[in-house]
Amino acid sequence: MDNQEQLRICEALLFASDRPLSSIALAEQLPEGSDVEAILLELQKKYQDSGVNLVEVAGKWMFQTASDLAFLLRKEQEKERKLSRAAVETLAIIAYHQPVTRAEIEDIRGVGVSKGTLDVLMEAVWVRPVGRRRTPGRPMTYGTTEDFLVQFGLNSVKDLPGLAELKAAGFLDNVNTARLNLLSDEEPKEEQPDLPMDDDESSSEEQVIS
Amino acid sequence: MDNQEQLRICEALLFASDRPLSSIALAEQLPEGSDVEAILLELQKKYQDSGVNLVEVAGKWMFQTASDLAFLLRKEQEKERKLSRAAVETLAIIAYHQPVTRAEIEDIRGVGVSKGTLDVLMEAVWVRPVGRRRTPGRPMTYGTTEDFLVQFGLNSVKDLPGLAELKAAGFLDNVNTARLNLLSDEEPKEEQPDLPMDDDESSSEEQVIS
Amino acid sequence: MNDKVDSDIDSFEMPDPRLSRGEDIDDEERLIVDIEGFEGPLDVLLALSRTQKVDLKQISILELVKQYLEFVTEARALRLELAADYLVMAAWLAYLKSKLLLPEEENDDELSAEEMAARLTYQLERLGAIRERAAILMSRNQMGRDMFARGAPEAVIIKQHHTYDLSMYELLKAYAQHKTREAVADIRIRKKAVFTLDQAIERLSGMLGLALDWTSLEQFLPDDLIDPQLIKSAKASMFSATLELAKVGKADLVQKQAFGPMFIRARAQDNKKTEDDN
Repeated sequence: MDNQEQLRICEALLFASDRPLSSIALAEQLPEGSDVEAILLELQKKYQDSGVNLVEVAGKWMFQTASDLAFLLRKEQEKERKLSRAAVETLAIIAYHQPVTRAEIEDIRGVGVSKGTLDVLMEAVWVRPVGRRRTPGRPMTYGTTEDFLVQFGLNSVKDLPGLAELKAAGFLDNVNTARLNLLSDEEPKEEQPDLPMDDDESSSEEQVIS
Repeated sequence: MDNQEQLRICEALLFASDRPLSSIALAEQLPEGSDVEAILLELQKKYQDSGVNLVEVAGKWMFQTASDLAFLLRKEQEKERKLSRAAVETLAIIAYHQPVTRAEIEDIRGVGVSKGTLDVLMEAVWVRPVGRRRTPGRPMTYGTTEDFLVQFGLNSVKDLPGLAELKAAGFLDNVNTARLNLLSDEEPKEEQPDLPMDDDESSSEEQVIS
Repeated sequence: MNDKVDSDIDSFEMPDPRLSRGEDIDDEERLIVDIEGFEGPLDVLLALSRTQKVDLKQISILELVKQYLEFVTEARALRLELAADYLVMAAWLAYLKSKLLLPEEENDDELSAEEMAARLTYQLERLGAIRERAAILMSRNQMGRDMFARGAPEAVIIKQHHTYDLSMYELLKAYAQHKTREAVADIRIRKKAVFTLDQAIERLSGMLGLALDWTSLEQFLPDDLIDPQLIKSAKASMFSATLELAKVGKADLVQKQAFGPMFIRARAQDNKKTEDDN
């Protein structure tokens, strides 16, 4: 294995590693007697004017963005957060049952829906208020957004798999087949269309969002 | 900003990311009028003999370790997803025939799609529902994801190995699960586009939530 | 296509590794293939057709039919559990075979034997072709196995990701789990309409004092029952109750004929035992 090849291997290992690597760890991947230190210095030189530099931190080596390009990096390490189970389920219910009021979500889930759960979903711009139910108190109804469709690569919420399809795809494994009839998709509600958010009575008829 | 600086910025952005980046996204970080494509090609050339290469996958760009080092790196982190034969075959059918319904997959394989096949592929984020066929029952169709392309180093599904031969041999013709006589001169049914909901006439019912 | 890929495909396709190595298995043994290794009749047919060592386009359908029928016969002789679709395929192939052997009849409604055979060949070829592609696909360099992305990605402003990370799979899983829970929560076992033995004994004991002469069992039945299920249950329990009371010496029973009405009366303390059980 020539020197160039050893350099390439170190380069690949350092690139793919999720933590800084010691020269000893790198040496283990190279033929015996390889001069790892020399290879690392050569690699460092190769990258010195690049957008990425090879740096030595606490005796270990790693690639990192050149310091003069730090402006490209996000200031605070904003890690993607995981949604809570309740939030995912609420999102799923809104997606399948929209437009749906908070009380209806609670009814479907069998547990209360905290304000925080809906807030999180709205903050993620996956859920938004879509109108008001024509029932006493005119409760607000929720639906999914364009961002939701983009996130899941859907053309429309109608593209979400139905229960039979979920079952066929193996999602409903634990459900006894005999009980599948209980799992029929919800019947569309025979109900007056929701009021649009602007409460404009005259135009409300055409604004059915199903 | 000179050309070298633009190259460094692209280099830093691509190197820092573990996902492919589109040239449009890269262009947003460069001065207006920058020739991103030219920069990317220059960058690709710069790295062509390195242990890390700039590759075009899923229509986007990303750095990854050189494929000729696979043998050496594999022992470093070996975590191959072990897919069942049925899952592998189903994945191939979805990849080559997409968008494809479950019934069509079953027709090609001659057996039912067992549970834990589609959901395993969906869990791996290689496969996703892509829409509904405009045929009775409006069956759900499946297609592959960007992750699939990245996984197998493909720029697009058009680059699937042996796609042209399959097509030439007539194996990608409409899989019509209802049609018995494949040899009759009957015109292959004009494949209706999978339902993109927005062009539907019955707008109030089909309205895409936006 | 090189040999390596070829053998990849073979080992991918062949449930019995010996089949891929060729014919060093004698005919008889070759048929005793582990049925578990196959995924349905088409799978078996494809494996069998491979043993003909010719291009699938040129396989002898008659030979294939013969092999398949032998395979099924063998499997049944070994009492291997064959799913119904294997037998359906066997019947279809037997029909195809007879059609192929008999002179062609003019019949527009039905497929000709050649057309049927061609369709089968097409299906086998198509499955064979997709398997080849599957093997080639899996033997490609794969991300995370053969090549690697940046191991320690840095957050760059270019990533316009959502604050929250959620996949389609997770969304569907959540809905499915909700539905599963809902199904479980919905199980309601209807309370069975039962007239218990204790109730019956209590009722009978109380009523026997009023009936000093032989009285038909029917008359002891509660008359306020409407639910047929409950009436049945009451009859059974009352009958058991009479046996119970007779056993402890509180009642006498008589039944004149099989399935005839049963009469009961309270036993006087000094009465001799005249129990007449059925």
